Amino acid sequence: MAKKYQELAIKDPTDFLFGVSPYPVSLKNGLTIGGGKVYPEINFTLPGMGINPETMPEVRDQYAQMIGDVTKRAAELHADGFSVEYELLPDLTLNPEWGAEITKLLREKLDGLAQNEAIKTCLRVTPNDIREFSRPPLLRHGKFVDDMFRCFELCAQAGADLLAIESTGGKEIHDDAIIKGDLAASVFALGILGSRDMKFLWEKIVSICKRYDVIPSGDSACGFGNTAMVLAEQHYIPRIWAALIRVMTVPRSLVAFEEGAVGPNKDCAYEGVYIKAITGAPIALEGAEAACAHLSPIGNIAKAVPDLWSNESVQNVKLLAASAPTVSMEQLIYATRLMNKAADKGKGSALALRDLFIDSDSAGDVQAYILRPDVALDLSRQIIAEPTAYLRTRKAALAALDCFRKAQEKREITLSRVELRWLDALSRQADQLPDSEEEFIAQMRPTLDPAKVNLSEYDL
Amino acid sequence: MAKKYQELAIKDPTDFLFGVSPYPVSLKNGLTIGGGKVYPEINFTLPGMGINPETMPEVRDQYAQMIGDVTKRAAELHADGFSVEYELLPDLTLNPEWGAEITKLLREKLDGLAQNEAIKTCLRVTPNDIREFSRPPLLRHGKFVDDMFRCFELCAQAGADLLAIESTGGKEIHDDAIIKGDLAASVFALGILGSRDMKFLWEKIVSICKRYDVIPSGDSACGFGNTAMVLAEQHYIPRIWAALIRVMTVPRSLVAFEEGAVGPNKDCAYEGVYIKAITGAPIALEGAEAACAHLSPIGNIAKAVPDLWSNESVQNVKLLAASAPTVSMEQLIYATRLMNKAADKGKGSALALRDLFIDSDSAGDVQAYILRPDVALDLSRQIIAEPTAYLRTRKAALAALDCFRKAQEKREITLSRVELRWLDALSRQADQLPDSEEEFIAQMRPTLDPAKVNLSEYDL
Amino acid sequence: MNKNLAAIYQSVVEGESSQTAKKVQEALDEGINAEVILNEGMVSAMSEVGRLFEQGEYFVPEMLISARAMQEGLSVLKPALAKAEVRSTGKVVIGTVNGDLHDIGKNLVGMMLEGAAFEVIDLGTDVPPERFVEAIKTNGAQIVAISALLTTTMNNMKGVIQAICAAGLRKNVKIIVGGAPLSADFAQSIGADGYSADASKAVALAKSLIA
Amino acid sequence: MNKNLAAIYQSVVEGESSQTAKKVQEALDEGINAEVILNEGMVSAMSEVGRLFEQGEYFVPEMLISARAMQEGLSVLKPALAKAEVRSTGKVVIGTVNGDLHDIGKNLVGMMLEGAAFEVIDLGTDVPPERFVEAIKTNGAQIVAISALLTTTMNNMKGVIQAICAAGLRKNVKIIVGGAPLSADFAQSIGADGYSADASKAVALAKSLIA
Ligand code: B12
Ligand code: B12
Ligand code: SF4
Ligand code: SF4
Ligand SMILES: [Zn+2]
Ligand SMILES: [Zn+2]
Ligand SMILES: [Zn+2]
Repeated sequence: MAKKYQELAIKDPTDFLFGVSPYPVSLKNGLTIGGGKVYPEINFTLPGMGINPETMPEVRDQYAQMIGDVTKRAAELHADGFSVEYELLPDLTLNPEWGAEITKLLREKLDGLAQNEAIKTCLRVTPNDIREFSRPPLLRHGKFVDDMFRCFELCAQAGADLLAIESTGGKEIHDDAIIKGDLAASVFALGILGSRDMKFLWEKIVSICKRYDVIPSGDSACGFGNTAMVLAEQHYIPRIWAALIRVMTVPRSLVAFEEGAVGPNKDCAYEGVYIKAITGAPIALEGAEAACAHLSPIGNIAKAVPDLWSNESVQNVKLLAASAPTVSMEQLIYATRLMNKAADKGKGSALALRDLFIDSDSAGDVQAYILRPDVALDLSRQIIAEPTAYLRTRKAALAALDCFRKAQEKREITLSRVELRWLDALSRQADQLPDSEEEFIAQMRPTLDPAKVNLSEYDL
Repeated sequence: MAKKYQELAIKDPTDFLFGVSPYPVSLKNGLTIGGGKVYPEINFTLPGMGINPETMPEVRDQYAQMIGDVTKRAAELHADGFSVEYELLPDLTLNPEWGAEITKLLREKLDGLAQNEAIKTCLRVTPNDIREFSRPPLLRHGKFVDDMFRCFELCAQAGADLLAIESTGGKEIHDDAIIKGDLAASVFALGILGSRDMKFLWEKIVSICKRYDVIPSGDSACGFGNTAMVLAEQHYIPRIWAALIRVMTVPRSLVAFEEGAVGPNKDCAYEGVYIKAITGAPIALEGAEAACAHLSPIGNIAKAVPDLWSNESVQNVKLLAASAPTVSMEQLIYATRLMNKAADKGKGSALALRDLFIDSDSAGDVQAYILRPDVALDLSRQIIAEPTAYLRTRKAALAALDCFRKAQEKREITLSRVELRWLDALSRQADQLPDSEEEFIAQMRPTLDPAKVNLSEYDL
Repeated sequence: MNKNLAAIYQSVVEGESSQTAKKVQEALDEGINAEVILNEGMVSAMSEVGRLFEQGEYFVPEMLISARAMQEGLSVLKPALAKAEVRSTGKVVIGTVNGDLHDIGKNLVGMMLEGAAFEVIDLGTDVPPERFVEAIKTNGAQIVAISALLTTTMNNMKGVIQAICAAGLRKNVKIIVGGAPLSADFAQSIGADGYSADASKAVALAKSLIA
Repeated sequence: MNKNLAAIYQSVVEGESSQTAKKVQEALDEGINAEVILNEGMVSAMSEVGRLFEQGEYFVPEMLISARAMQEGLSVLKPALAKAEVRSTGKVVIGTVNGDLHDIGKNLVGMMLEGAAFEVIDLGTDVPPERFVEAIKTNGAQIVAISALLTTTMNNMKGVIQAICAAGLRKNVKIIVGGAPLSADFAQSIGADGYSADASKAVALAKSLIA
């Protein structure tokens, strides 16, 4: 039963703050996310090694060691709660029993911790979107689809508190769109293909969650927005183009919430800032402490409004002090302690710290600028004023481009000559997007390579 | 010409703040440390590999890659200045030509950066105290002493801006003292042996610095204070004992400044907080962003008063995003940007952020408590009221123990039953320390094993 | 420089394909030698594009547009070039290792290699060892380029190299590898001939290996 | 429990050496069997100390004091024990690898092994491979424990293992390694039999290897 978001859950920038969200999420054990505190969300992954029947004992050992290390450090530093994200690796989703086995192992360790140390924890499990192992992706049937959903079910049974995914519908044409600077193709991938696939996918995920009494948390547009950010960071595409793509991912990721997701949204989904403004759901985010997983121009500003604060991911290698996951855990605890200490002193103090986070980055990069709470509120308002995913995505593009231009005029950001050239070029492309979705689809159809994308998977 | 510190350079806790010190240090290129901004200080080291004539080409490649990576990232994130600490590995001091060759390589890269990107940098070079390769250590003559000083000279010539060391005089008996909880032996190692060796050593280092127009920066009591902290972190010794040792390292490390060091003091020297209060010299410190090198209970509070902010060290391994040194660089830039943004908004804003750093950790661990600016000022005042290193060290012990007791009464910290038992036991030991240095030496003499320590190396 | 040659050069740099085709035809009509058109008009334009990219003036999208202009020009030029026999720098088989679907990095490497006049055979993602072996045989490639982005698939590169050895092709090809979790050390440990951290360096590497 | 045995037990737990010596003598005078005094009075007291340490009630300094009390008691007991022939759990040669002066971790491992009734031969720091080999030969050790704290010395452990192999002693001993920059993977890669991340686990490891 699709919800429709027509007004913002957060209206005033001074209510837009780390640790508090209008609709907090409470777990069975009483841990509340978005209810006043920011908790760490720790992620970890295997070091260089394969996953197969022979290595599975070692895979288990690795996960047991990692969860052991991070829970030990959390207890030593008196953490009062934290979340663990277990983001599966493809082989663990391709073999759902393996994925579930590791879920169970993590669950048991966290339950032990709750007993011995009275630390409340949350376990987020994120199976992979393995549907793209068939090319063009088969999104609605076939072995990969079946295994993926079975993986969700088994992991729910094995003890996940939250389920999440980073789904990739539409990505089969979006990668090229990024690389070519093709705005229309990006809008088509996000506003038409991705959004339709999200609807299909999240209906299913939400029903699985209902069946097993697990929380449907959210879906990151990582394959779109972060791919662009990483490419911009390597100077392959303009930063302004990556920023624009980020804003355009909002309507797509919102679909999960329309279908029943409630948060906390995924860490790597920077569009979460907009999702929080629109839905009021709590969100995870990541920044400086996630540099281990990707470099970014938004290390501090991402701390402005999260409810969980994550390291994205780190492989289990030994650093000089301890294992890399232990090091990440310690860093996340210090980062969140600071925020919570500010909140303890009152809202004024929290807002002052938030503003330091914002001012640290927002003028330096347009990708940081669009994460400013006031900017996100303004753009979110314009986006949800539109009725459909396509029109919202088109509006996201137009409004963001307009916003960049004004920000440059107000000298809130400084775009280089080259970036300004791109601003003009992208605006020209955006202005040509038609009002009518049908017209747009008809325009796009002939440009698509059937070897790459199968439109019937999107009811087209 | 020994200086004598008899009053505090910083008297008021509200003048005790990150980024500003009464006596800033300016480099030839104009970079000023302690003049209003906190700069990152990045450290890095080799991954698992040996150093010998065959591997030297690879060693060079490694350092070239690391300095290349971190300077690239600093430029991309628009850092406006930073310091690099090159802490030698023993083989690089044992072969001073190798140590100097790497210094030169780093210098050239930093000079290139200054030209191309107008980023001002600082190169701190820290040869090793290799005198302990002879057991008992030969501190004043012999091949190791000669090579060590030659290494200082060659590195100065090769382009160091700052010279530093983490010297170990007295450590040959202090390790045991830590492990046994033997306060008298610790006072003897720090207040008598260590301080005497520092006087000898720093006279020499300062004269080398004068000769080559390089800045003598400081000497960390890492082998004493951090060894204890790491052991406390592993539950081998009580935290209160580690905190006490930290305070007792102050008179020893102060000797470098009496002999002419001017800062910025070494990153791992947490006694630097006291050194800054007493001497007014800028200091480097490290915390959450140095978790890669050692876990600690002081990740945030260490941010209260530094002038350089360091990652301590990280080996050149690949993380998911980039090399570990690149990741550290990014993290340090975000951490310092936040502090500098607060400073830009005025002293009130900087003090508010400083207080959040303090409140984050100070109640949770007595080792954090003693880094509180007000506590450090109070204890520093009592320490320098005494005339000699021995009496200062004894006073450090008495005053710190008294301070712990009062803090517990005021409920500013919460010592466990076991820690309180230790507080009493340590106090009993401290109360027995005689007024007279000669008497104390006479008491200690028979307890010392001549196979471990050679008193004649200390003019005893 | 001849007016038409200059126009070709500029149209490639600016990515105006139709202009390129037109001017190439005019130059041919004018009687300019096909190889001169190729080298002075187009190849040198593409190196200018590379320079603009390194300088931050161009991004990948602009490079792609210039590359297309060059293609258009080439198709006009081809007949005239037929006998002159233009040699490619070398043949490269490229792919992402089995189990891994990340391909953007690999695509960029492929694109840059093409820009440097390598002939690139792209096997796509999730490529099993046999397909690499087969492609080397069919195409007589001198270089195999393998990409992996996951810590759980990077070890599969070893399998590819073993398959190449087993097929007796190891001495025919140079093997280069890349992807975020890799390092030069790792590359050496699995027996690859080279590693590079980004696409531009990959081109230099490929060139140096077959020099 | 016998009053004297109880007093011995308590004096060891509380680390009152002179009391231990005195009570051991009284127990002997009372005619209690030496092995009973050893096991019920002292060895069980040391395991209580171990438990208190694991619980956070004791730190290393307290453990050392209890260990000394046990030593004092033992010296009184020794003559009576002579014929009973108390076997040590095993012989361990321990040292920090050449080039490395860090010894605190190694010392703690040695201490804990002694606590678990291993006989420990400590070679100190900066120990060249030959000295390890020699010590194995002279002492007939079953276990060699090697420590390294530097990334530049961890590889020297391989040299020690090679020297042990070269001396034909590899099958006589189990080799365990540790130190901050190491990992289980690394230990395996250099051919060690075991790795542990801390001193308590090192004891369990040593026991399991010679069980
Ligand atoms: C974009 C991205 C995706 C996209 C991929 C889009 C695509 N078509 O490729 C999507 C969303 C689909 C995706 C999926 C997944 N991803 Co992903 N992804 C990334 C991300 C953010 C960027 C990769 C990228 O494209 N970079 C840009 C390109 C230009 O850089 P590059 O790939 O490094 O390539 C350059 C060099 O390495 C080199 N190079 C590359 N190949 C070669 C080859 C040769 C021969 C040479 C010489 C050089 C060379 O040159 C290139 C150009 O300069 C990385 C993060 C990161 N830090 O890398 C994670 C990352 C690789 N992904 C990760 C994960 C976990 C996944 C998923 C399992 C997530 C999930 N929950 O489903 C799936 C797995 C899919 C699969 N089966 O492979 C993890 C890997 C963790 C691990 N254990 O290894 C990473 C590290 C992110 C993280 N969590 O930290 N991902
Ligand atoms: C204390 C210390 C020192 C003291 C050493 C005191 C001593 N007598 O040992 C002093 C100050 C002298 C020192 C000197 C140096 N150090 Co130091 N040191 C440390 C520090 C802070 C703690 C080490 C320690 O004692 N830990 C406490 C013990 C209990 O833990 P542990 O050693 O890990 O041991 C435990 C386990 O590992 C295990 N274990 C250990 N050995 C074994 C063996 C076996 C068989 C088993 C089963 C288990 C096992 O059990 C132990 C108990 O639980 C570490 C930081 C760190 N994170 O480890 C740096 C560190 C190791 N040092 C470092 C450096 C660089 C140096 C110097 C070069 C510094 C300088 N500028 O001079 C010199 C080199 C001296 C030399 N030639 O070896 C670096 C190493 C970097 C690198 N590339 O490898 C580190 C990592 C610090 C950093 N910068 O990040 N150091
Ligand atoms: S980059 Fe991070 S967030 Fe994005 S898909 Fe990969 S793992 Fe997920
Ligand atoms: S621990 Fe850090 S600071 Fe201390 S001696 Fe070693 S390297 Fe230096
Ligand atoms: Zn993530
Ligand atoms: Zn240090
Ligand atoms: Zn350091």
